[in-house]
Amino acid sequence: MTQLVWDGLFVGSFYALVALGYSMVYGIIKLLNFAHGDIYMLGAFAGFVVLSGVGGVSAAFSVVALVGALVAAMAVTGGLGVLVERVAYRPLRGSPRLAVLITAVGVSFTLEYGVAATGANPRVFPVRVESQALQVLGVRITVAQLALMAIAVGLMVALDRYVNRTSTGRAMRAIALDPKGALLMGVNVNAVISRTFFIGSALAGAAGVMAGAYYGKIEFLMGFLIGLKAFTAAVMGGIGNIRGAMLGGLLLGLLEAFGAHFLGGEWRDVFTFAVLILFLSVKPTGLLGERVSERV
Amino acid sequence: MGKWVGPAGLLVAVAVPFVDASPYTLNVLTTAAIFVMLAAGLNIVVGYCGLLDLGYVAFMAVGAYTSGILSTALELPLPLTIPAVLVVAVLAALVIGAPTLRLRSDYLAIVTLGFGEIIRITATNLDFTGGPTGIFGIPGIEVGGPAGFYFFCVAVVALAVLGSARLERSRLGRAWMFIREDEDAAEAMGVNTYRVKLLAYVFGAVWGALAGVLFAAHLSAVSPQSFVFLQSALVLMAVVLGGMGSTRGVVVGAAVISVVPEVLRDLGAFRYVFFGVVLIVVMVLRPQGLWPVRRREPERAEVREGVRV
Amino acid sequence: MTALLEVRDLGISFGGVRAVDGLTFSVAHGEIVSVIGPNGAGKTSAFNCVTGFYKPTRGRVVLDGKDITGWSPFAVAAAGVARTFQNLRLFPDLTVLDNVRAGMHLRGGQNAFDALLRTPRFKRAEKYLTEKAHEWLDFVGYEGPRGGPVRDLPYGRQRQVEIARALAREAPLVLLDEPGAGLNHGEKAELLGLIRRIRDLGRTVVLIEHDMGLVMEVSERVVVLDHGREIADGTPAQVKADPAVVEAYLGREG
Amino acid sequence: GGGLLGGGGNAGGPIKIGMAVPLSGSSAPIGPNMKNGAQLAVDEINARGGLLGRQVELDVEDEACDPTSAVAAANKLVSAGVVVSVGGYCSSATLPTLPVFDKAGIPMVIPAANSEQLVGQKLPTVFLINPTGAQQSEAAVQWIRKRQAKTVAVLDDNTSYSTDIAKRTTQLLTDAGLTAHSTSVTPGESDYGSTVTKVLGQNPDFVYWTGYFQEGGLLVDQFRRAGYAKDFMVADGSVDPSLASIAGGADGVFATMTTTPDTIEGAGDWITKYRTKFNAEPGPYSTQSYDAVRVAAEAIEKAGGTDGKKITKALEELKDFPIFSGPLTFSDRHTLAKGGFQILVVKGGKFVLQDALR
Amino acid sequence: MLEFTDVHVRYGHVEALRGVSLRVERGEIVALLGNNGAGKSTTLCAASALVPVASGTITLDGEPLPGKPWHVVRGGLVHVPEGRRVFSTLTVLENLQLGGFTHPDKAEVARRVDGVFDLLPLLAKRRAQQGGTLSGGEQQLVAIGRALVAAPRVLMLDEPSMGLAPLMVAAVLDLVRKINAEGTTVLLVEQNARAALGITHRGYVLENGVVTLSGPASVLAEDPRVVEAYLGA
Ligand SMILES: Nc1ncnc2c1ncn2[C@@H]1O[C@H](COP(=O)(O)OP(=O)(O)OP(=O)(O)O)[C@@H](O)[C@H]1O
Ligand SMILES: Nc1ncnc2c1ncn2[C@@H]1O[C@H](COP(=O)(O)OP(=O)(O)OP(=O)(O)O)[C@@H](O)[C@H]1O
Ligand SMILES: [Mg+2]
Ligand SMILES: [Mg+2]
Repeated sequence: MTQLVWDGLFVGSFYALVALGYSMVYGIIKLLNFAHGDIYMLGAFAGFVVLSGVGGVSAAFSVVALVGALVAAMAVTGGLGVLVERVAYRPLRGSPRLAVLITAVGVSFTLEYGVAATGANPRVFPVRVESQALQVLGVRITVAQLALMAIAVGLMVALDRYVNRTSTGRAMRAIALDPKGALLMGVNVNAVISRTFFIGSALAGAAGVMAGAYYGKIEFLMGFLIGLKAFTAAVMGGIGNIRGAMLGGLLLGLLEAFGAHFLGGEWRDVFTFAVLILFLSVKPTGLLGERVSERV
Repeated sequence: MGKWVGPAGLLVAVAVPFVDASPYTLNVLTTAAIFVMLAAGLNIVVGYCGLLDLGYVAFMAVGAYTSGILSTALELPLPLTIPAVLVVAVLAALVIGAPTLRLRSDYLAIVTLGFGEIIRITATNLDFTGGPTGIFGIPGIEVGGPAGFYFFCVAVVALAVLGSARLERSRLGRAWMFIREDEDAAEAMGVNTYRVKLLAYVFGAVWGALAGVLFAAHLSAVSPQSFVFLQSALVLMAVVLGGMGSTRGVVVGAAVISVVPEVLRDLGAFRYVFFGVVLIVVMVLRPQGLWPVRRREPERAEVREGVRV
Repeated sequence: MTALLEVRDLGISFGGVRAVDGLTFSVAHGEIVSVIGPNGAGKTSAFNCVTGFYKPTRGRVVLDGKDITGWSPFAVAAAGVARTFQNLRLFPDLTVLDNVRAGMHLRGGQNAFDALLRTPRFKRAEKYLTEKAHEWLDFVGYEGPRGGPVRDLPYGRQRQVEIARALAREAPLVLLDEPGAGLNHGEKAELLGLIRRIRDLGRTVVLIEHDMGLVMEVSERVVVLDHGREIADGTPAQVKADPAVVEAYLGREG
Repeated sequence: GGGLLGGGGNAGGPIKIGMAVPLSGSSAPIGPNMKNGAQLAVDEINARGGLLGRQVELDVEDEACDPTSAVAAANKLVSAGVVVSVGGYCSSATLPTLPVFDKAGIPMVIPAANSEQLVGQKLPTVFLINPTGAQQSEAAVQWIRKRQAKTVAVLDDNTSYSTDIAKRTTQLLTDAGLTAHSTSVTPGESDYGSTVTKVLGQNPDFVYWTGYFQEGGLLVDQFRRAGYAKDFMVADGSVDPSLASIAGGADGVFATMTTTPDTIEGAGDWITKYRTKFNAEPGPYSTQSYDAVRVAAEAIEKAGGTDGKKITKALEELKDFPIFSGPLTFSDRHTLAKGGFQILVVKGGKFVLQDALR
Repeated sequence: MLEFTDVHVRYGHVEALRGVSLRVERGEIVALLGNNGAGKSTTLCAASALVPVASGTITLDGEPLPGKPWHVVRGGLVHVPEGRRVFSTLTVLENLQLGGFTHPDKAEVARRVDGVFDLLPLLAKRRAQQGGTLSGGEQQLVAIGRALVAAPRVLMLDEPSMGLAPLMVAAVLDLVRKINAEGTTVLLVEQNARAALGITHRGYVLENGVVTLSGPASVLAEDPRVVEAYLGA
């Protein structure tokens, strides 16, 4: 039982990390960023390329190599996120908000099948995190899991502070509400949106490398499902709410673990979505969603 | 020009087989026609009423499975299953809509996505839906071979498109648009927004379910693979690509979304890279959609030759 | 004379803020009543309680003898209340005509089958709606384009369209929230005439307004709110002389 | 092609063999394996001078494991004038293509899809050269009992191929008086931790995975990490060298598998040829696709022409035609008369023969 | 210091400004009057780069204004728009803080925010309330307060008195006069012409996208055309 909770939280922290970027972007330009999961995938492949370039590494060196790959992949995916926004999303600013959905799917196809063109077979990460298992309160926890969780939580906390405590964060929320109003405050809307994409994509990239290093296998469609889940988590947490996205990710991980355990894997997603729907019909703004405050 | 756009489009659709009637062409055309119907149905929900539905294929699945199961289990001819399909579709719309339509747009999106997945997974897990393999050996609608079936589809789809266009220009259609534009103001006008939204769902569901029947007849098989999330996303893309709320646009959008990947087939592994690029380029060039609505009506002067009251 | 609208001991609060706090007043058939008060006094909130956009936490709203407290906005609308909004709430992408037709939504005259089959009934209903929409636009003195989206109109015209839309509802009670905001002097004079003509149609008008010139000129009775409560109720002259009103609202040299 | 008013037709030229396989979507990695296997056979035939004096041409279309795409692909092949179809991987996508080929009178030699329902439709033109789930589950149960397991966990990925084997295996195990638990996972994910926890809670001494190698590799790894050290077996869809590399080592993992070049004496040659030609390792269903082309070619040769009816008849009359899984003779139901399943085991990252189950 | 020369602005085929020329000198308050749809708001939007100028020039201190709104704001020109544009789910405090977005010194911004709360006690009471739930007048005050936090060299106000109670109108116009006295140049669009001309130095009247009248406030206030259309007898 407690093992189940841990399993759920561990997967959930990946969802949360990807959901954060999703939520930021969704919050600010109301974009269902279908390509976000693919950025995660690209992060994993970037890490793969870096590590393969380094060649075989000794066990002692592997942590250093992994951190290096993590940073490199974050830079690559962050940059890519900015590029994608520039090319495919910015020209559609001010068009119906769903218009961007199309280019997002376009980007998603391009990224997925661009990678698939280099070979559709899964790749195996050259460096794996293998580690000691500990028994804590009857729960199997590995050091690697702890380390990954710590990195994830660290990134999330840093982001939370950034968005809620800095003027850039305030500007992000202002753009989400009224871009024209934000312009009048002297906010360089383009720059702030670019920054949002950089951060969100870098986080997804980090998650991608971490997944590659932990699970070992990466492939060109690995971003699809997690992208969908990140969206779910982001909404569950309350749209555009950073802490909500984190909570949503963890909760989703837990729900899945419990669903799989009690109802069987085949009914897991039915259970998860059913809970989500019930939950939203009771609390229509998600876990931490801001209350609807349009007044007449 | 407005008046003859519809007939002209219909004429083109009917004429193509006289140029090329290979099984492949007919198949692509039939698939496209069914896709147009789906898009027209989703356009009611998303385009007219502004409800973001990410699980629309659920309704198509409901239609396809209902007719597939009934026609194979009871050995009924497919058209006779339609009354049952309508009943089930309306029920599905009510079940899905009733608890969720009080949600605002983005939350509604995730809930509909969830329902879409629930329906697909349930169909995968249950026995009477044929599990992951689905239902197969469904009798087609025998109206003179593949070409005949294509013409039949075109006729049905044309009616569906005409119907949705007529709904748009009616009291109900306007109520949908009031809700899309400003829900509070619509309420103040006496629009029972909840009921009217539910009606949008019901109409969307009926269109989708009927498209599902055509789909089942066309493929002779129904399986969960056909109702994955990507499919919902593609229908939504057709609506947006064409121009939300614009009937003509949506027809064009659906044709593009279903035909372009086929045209690109010969590019092999690269076809989705190209499809992706095409989507980006088209949308960047025409952000409002291929054929957006231009909401204009004649000024009074144009109607009454300047007579003032 | 019986009261058309009766508000008794109405109250609503938001997280401790009592926006409306025990408000009681009534409006008789065929009256023009102004509601005035400082910013944040609770005027709009009171309108929102009456029209169902807020659920009052206490008190009753009675329309023509019928208790409509807590009804949904659309039900209140159907019961015979039309309103405009302080921050314009038009349907920006729809045409001017469609906006006015929205006011006539409850008129019916057709159903989905009529629409699908384009029955004569449907055509008749549509023709009627269009004509009526033009008439109402004429009535409010609207002189801009009617077939294009309302989004492109300047503010003052949009106000006119909103009023036309409310009138098209043909409801006995019309609530106007700051109809004069953003209008210049000349336009306010036209508004004044319009409000009188509305009353002459047999409607009852309640308006929230900050322009004292307009209020004094047009109203038969003025209700003054402060802190969610009524602090004065009387003819314009009485109210203007009321020291409490001067203190809270008008200012000494006002 | 011609319109409804005109006529179309094609005669002479190369003999076209069609193949619809997944080249996009989640099963995309499988497509190239099958395509290459088939191409190898075609090239061999052409090198020998072709069929009936004509060259053979392979026409491959993407079916994306999606019924709509598959039907489009099938129609495209029909329109291109193929005389035999040698494709078919996902059962649910292959099923709706059967009537398309059948109506056009084109026989199908299906190399990979193996749902019983493919032949359950009793179309005369459908032939399976891949053993069905029934045969595989029998082999699995035979081995499980040999290992004297008591409690067996059967895992599938909720696709028709996988659930078919899982359901049959569970049934057979229960009938044999063993305890069998079955559960599904969602393919395409990375973390199956909660499934592993659940399964370990049932204290199995044997785990059987009936899905593909991608998830298979992850499951082997995650079971190991969770401390499971007993028997683990995978079905034929997981027999791929990648299984071991994904798992980070899978030595000792069993597999139910038909005969493959790896396990056949003297087939090393074939593997080398494949490798040099495509610069890749043969993968799942490479051999079956290779064989499908050869079987089709044999039938065309025997039929002495490209007439569908004659080819069908020739297929039915094939006797002990040598293919990788053993001499081929079709049963009345157009399936392999004999399953020919064996048990392999991973050693040093490679699948080697463990038990021929004879 | 702010100068428009022959400015044209088009919305599609509607020509909203048809050659507007006007000047605001350093330290002045200048009023811009005109009917609905005359182009007053468009004039302000052109300066703050919210709408593109089709032809003509707008200069600040003799330099052409930059083409991006955020550069304009950094250049010291701030525009309080029509319709308030309060950020609805941000609190009053956060809304005010955003006013100081371009100011690098956080402490200074905090000081200015406190200053605004002192000036507008009505807002101080609502410090933590979401902007969208404020009453109309309260929102108007937030919009003005934000501009005060920005502390611009030139301030453009679009109908600041809209929706304000008489006492509040007086207070806000007082405020405008005060910040002007402290050195801020003001361009004021106002429908409440009487009140506006009361505090301004000069004024312009805009009709159908062109300036038709201009002069010192006291002269305009006497002009029969202005009296009839904008002031009333
Ligand atoms: N949804 C809400 N949440 C929190 N506070 C609210 C809400 N609605 C109104 N208020 C508060 O209630 C008070 C009354 O607001 P209301 O809009 O009724 O004022 P008003 O009299 O219309 O003022 P104005 O003349 O400025 O429009 C205000 O202080 C406002 O901040
Ligand atoms: N987005 C737009 N699209 C088309 N036309 C527009 C747009 N915005 C403004 N206009 C037109 O430009 C003209 C000038 O509008 P503007 O808003 O500048 O007037 P204004 O003087 O501020 O009026 P008001 O007193 O009503 O605010 C009007 O005729 C208006 O219809
Ligand atoms: Mg108000
Ligand atoms: Mg203006």
